Amino acid sequence: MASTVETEHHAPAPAEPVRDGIWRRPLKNTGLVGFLTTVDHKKIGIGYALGALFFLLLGGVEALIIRAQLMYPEQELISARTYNQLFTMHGTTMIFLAVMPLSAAFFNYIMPLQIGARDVAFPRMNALGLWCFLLGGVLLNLSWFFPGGAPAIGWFAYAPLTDRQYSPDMGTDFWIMGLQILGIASLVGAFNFITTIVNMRAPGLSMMRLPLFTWMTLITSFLIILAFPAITIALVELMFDRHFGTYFFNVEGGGKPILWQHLFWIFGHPEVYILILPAMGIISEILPVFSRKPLFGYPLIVFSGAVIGFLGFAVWSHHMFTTGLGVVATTAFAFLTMLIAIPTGVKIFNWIGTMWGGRIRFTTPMLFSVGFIWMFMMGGFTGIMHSSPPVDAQQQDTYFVVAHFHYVLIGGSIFALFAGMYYWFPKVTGRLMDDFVGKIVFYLMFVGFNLAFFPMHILGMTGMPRRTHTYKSEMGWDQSNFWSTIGAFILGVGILIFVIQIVYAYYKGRKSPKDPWDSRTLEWDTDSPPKEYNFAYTPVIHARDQVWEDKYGVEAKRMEKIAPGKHGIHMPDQSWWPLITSIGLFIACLGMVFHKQPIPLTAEAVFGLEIVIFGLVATFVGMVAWALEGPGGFHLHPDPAEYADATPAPEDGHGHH
Amino acid sequence: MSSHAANTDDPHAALEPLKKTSTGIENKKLAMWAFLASDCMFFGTLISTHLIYRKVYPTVVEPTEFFDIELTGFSSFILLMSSLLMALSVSAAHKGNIAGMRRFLLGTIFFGLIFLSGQVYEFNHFVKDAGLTLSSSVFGSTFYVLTGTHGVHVALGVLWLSCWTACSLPKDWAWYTLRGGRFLWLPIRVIFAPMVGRYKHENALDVEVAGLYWHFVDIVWIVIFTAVYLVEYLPILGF
Amino acid sequence: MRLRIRTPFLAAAGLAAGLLLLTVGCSLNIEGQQSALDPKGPVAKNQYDIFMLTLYVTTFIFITVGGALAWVLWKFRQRKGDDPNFIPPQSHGHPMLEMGLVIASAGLLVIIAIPTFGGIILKKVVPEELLDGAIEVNVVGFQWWWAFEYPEQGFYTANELVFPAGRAVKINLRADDVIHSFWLPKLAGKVDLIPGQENFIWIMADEPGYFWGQCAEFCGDSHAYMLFRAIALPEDEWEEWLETQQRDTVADDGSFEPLLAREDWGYPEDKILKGAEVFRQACAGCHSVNPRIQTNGPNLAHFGSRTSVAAGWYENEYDLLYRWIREPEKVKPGNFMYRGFLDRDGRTVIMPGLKDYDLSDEEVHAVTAYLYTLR
Amino acid sequence: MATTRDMADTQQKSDVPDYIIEEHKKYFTFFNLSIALIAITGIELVIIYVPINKWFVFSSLVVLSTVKFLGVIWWFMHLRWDRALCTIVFLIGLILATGTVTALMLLFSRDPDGPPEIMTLLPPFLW
Repeated sequence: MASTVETEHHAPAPAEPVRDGIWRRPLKNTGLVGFLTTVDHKKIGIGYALGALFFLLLGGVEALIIRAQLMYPEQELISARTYNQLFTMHGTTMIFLAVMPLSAAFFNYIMPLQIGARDVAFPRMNALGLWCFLLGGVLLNLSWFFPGGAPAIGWFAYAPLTDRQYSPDMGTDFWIMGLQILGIASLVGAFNFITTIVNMRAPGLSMMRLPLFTWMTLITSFLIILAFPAITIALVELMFDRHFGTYFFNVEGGGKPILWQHLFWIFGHPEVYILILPAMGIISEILPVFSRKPLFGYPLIVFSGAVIGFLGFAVWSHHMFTTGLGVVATTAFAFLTMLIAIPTGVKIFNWIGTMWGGRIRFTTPMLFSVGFIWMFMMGGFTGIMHSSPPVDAQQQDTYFVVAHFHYVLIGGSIFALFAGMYYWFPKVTGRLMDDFVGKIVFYLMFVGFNLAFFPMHILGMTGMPRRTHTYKSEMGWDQSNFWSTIGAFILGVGILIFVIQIVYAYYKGRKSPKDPWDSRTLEWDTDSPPKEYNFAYTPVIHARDQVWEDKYGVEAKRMEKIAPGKHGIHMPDQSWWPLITSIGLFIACLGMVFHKQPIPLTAEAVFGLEIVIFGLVATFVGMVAWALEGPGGFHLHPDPAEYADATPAPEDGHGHH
Repeated sequence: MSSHAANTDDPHAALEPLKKTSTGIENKKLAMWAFLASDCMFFGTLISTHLIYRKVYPTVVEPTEFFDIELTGFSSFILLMSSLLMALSVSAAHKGNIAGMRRFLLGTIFFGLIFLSGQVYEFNHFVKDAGLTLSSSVFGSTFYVLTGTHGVHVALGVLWLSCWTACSLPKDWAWYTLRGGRFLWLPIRVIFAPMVGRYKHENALDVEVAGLYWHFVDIVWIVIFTAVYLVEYLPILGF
Repeated sequence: MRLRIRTPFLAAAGLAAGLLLLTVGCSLNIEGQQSALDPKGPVAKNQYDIFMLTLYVTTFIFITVGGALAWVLWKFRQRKGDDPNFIPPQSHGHPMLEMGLVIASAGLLVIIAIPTFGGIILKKVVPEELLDGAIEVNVVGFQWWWAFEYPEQGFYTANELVFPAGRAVKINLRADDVIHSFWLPKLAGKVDLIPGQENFIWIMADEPGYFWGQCAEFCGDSHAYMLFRAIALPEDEWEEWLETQQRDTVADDGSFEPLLAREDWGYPEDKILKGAEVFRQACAGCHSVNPRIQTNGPNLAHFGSRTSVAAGWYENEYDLLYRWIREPEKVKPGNFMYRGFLDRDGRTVIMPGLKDYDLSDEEVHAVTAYLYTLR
Repeated sequence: MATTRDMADTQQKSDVPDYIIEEHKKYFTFFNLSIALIAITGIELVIIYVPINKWFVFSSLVVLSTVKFLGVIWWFMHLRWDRALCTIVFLIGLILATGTVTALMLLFSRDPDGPPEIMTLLPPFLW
């Protein structure tokens, strides 16, 4: 019997896509259906980017309302509750819906190109990640429209404020379940990226030849798979506390609220590196290109990235120096935290070393990158300051900390992500963004950012606590707050111009050649924008900065190209099931939010777990259908002109998939 | 290197194209190991929650009064045996012995179900006789959520392996050979009927990956068995 | 016609100068009510010193590393007329230099680490020489006010911490509902008040003084309004204060009539007596006026001698106090004085609030005046 | 494992591929392993009732469970035969999880108001 099965399997691959599974597989790869069923890492990357930019603007508007409220003392622009909701949603949105997905957009779009892969290892899982991210964002923001409104618990959601007794409304449940879906999105993405980077590198592309951005993608993915379980479990425990009467964090039953802080920061601290390491990767790509020099001390930068990631799991309690930890624990966590300054410093030294002796061109991506180094350095210094618990005792939960992490996350992550967007925009769209407008955006953002956040150092040291919706004039904080608000609006104008510019450039920008910056890494060797199959040939890598070597290096280090075999290039099929599975999860999570809650429009009906079960069944059906459908696949035959200089494929080989 | 890959008489060779990755490890297997690394943190967090509360409140409940260590020991035995069958099943799958693989898979599922029944019985006993519920004490909260999460893992594993068992049935498998009430079999048929006859030798990898998951659930139980059950019998310990 | 920024450095320098000026302008204000840069006690002083040390160290790094960065950007920039195809030497790294910088930065961290350890211990442990004469206070955080208990004397007060200058105050911190954080920036860095756990902090004021403090951990709707005041008194005034605080302020016959001599009431007698009646009906359920009893609202014995109301948000003036009682929901959204206490499910009311009493303007005036007779 | 070798030696038919022989060898490994695992479980069940030093019993439990754990991942889960990278990936998670559990256990004390036990070894001013 086995042999019968075998011969069936080895039937020649059909030229047409396989129409298998419960539903017919979608074939149309344009329009709405094409987008909803796509498994192409590039389209998924663009989906992530658009979603993330939308949420960046949303979170930005929330921030501007916050700053407007704080512009003058004792203002009553918004209520205390609204303010608390705004800062909760601002933090959650920026971390989970803006910076992480924007990084994920680069992981998706750029990383497979950098390693010469046709797609990621599990294309449909990749689509699932995108849909979970978008639906998670929707779920979180749906809370605004239900009684009680958005959560007002802070992005850290310290128990027991999240207990039903203190936050009876559904907002907290929206927050819990929204984060669970977003966690799934991050996790499936991370498993996918790890497998892709480790397993799907082009021939010759050894780990120590990987572009730095790909390395940071790998380390970030490991951080995600190891950090997110902690928050997942903490959220499950909190959900049980709120819905099923357990006592994990409830003092009356013997629960310890401090446990929530530990579990949260076991996740939360690596999360900080999840936000910053991709940015460091982007910077490490851009600096060499515009200095026309290779990265200085590549092995050490890779190694320090790994060390930062590893140490990130050993320092979580430095967020809790004021919670009454013992002297030994405090000291240990303080010294471990200080250690992190060393690998971080290494990176800065090496970035300067990269530019040293180079030929620096100040294009927009380069300006953002240099701005990143300055701002990140500032954020690092304040980080060193509150790694010392006595200093932190004054700074914890004040605007000093707000200044610190905005220097790291805006001056750091956002600046780097903007650098990345300016840098890779020509690759993604085939069009250039205007350099002059780009510089205006940079200077507006740079000035606005510093004006908004530098005074916060002083506010913090002069005693202004975070998360307060107003303050008294006697405190002497009026002036700094005023200027800070002005700065925030300048920063907002900068970002607005950026959005206009990116839309304009998409339609009207100048056409870009495939390598407009004279770059160094593999993604610049394919078309702009890349074809569906990324590379018409299989690249065989012989050097770290392969594209640079091709242009300026010695003959021995030139890239070899292998033409596709006679079957053409194998491509995965599109699928509805990732979308359906994620909708099932969405329904299940929504059902958990509605559990035993009076829902508008259903005045009398109160749901138990019916909706959750329905959603889980839908998820299960989606997964089974997904598995039965199989990866499918079809073959494309690129125009031979695209691989004119390639050597023919060996007859029996499948080529590099 | 893969000149014999085209030799279709050799079922082992059918797996060769899957191994054409940079590391020689199949994508699915690597992703599963990464998932298991991640799952270590899941259960690590749950187990720490339980142990922390046991340590902080060592005398609030006396679990040994209602624990039935013989039953739990038997459950451990069952899971270990199921792991053996799973390993044999993967081995059979790699040899291309589909019938053998299916037999061992059925055995694994059977043992998994026994384990689950044991857990249901145990929970029932704790709730009814010992009055231990989710909200009776923080011990109840941590105990049920920890062992319950493990139980859900086992149940998902049973479901997963059932799918592969159904897939491994021959295409001409006659459902009427299964005796039983129509209503019992109907949902099972609806779910599993589309899978019948789909197993191909290249799916040996999928069975192996499902097996990795199953073994992991087993080793989590090894830890839970010691950390949650056995140490309770050492009264002087507060860890 | 396109404008081109040819001299990014000039622009950057101008920017830097402008920001610097603005920064200097803003930082002139370091002596605010809650400034940690203006320490008045040994703990805050120690923390300030370590902060300044980290500031010096990081400024040193900023000047050296930042200087190197600025120099590199200036020196190696592509100038007008440079050959655009110039390829600089492709150097890949310099391991010895990199290791040297790693070791140097580790050395700088050691400079910070040593006093850090001393600071950690100082915050936790009252130095031996200060133990003599130290007093003890228990602080309990509530949404959104503070209860202060003087266990050695056995009385309670609220929202104003009074202690003798020049003596250490050992403070035990507990919370009743959610997490709060006790912070008196001029005297010591913060320590959290966490339900189900007791924390410790000690403070000392070198000189008599009046200090502002604030809750520093987000604790719900009115977190921003959870302030308090701390008053360090000279020794003789402290003794006097202690004695006053332990006196009863109202008659113990249940009439809530003030014990203060009638000629000192300062308001018409019938107004005060009416106020006492309103207080008995609407307020006494939560507010104790007996200094030895703590109920679930702030203790109001000797309220008349306090300097602030509404947990330090308002100065203790008639109009502000009137407003606080008249429309508490507007002054502090979500407060329990207005909406009452809820059960664990967050829905059932177990103790009514002012919204259920519907006091008239006249009654509020009466109770406001009455409160000033509690001295 | 004489049996295994005997079987391999007596394989006369040249058309039996190597991987079949490999899988046959694994059968014996798996059986032996499962017997060992059950034996260890039995020992664990008995040892908790033996009236000897409880810390010794506790340490034995930890060691025995670790042996079981490693046995399953090493043989049942094929790490023995797979590439080292699988082991490395899993160990990253396992080590971090173990470290986190340990650190958490040290951070929480049995007495809610007291120091963690490990700190009782240190001078009191450090608590």
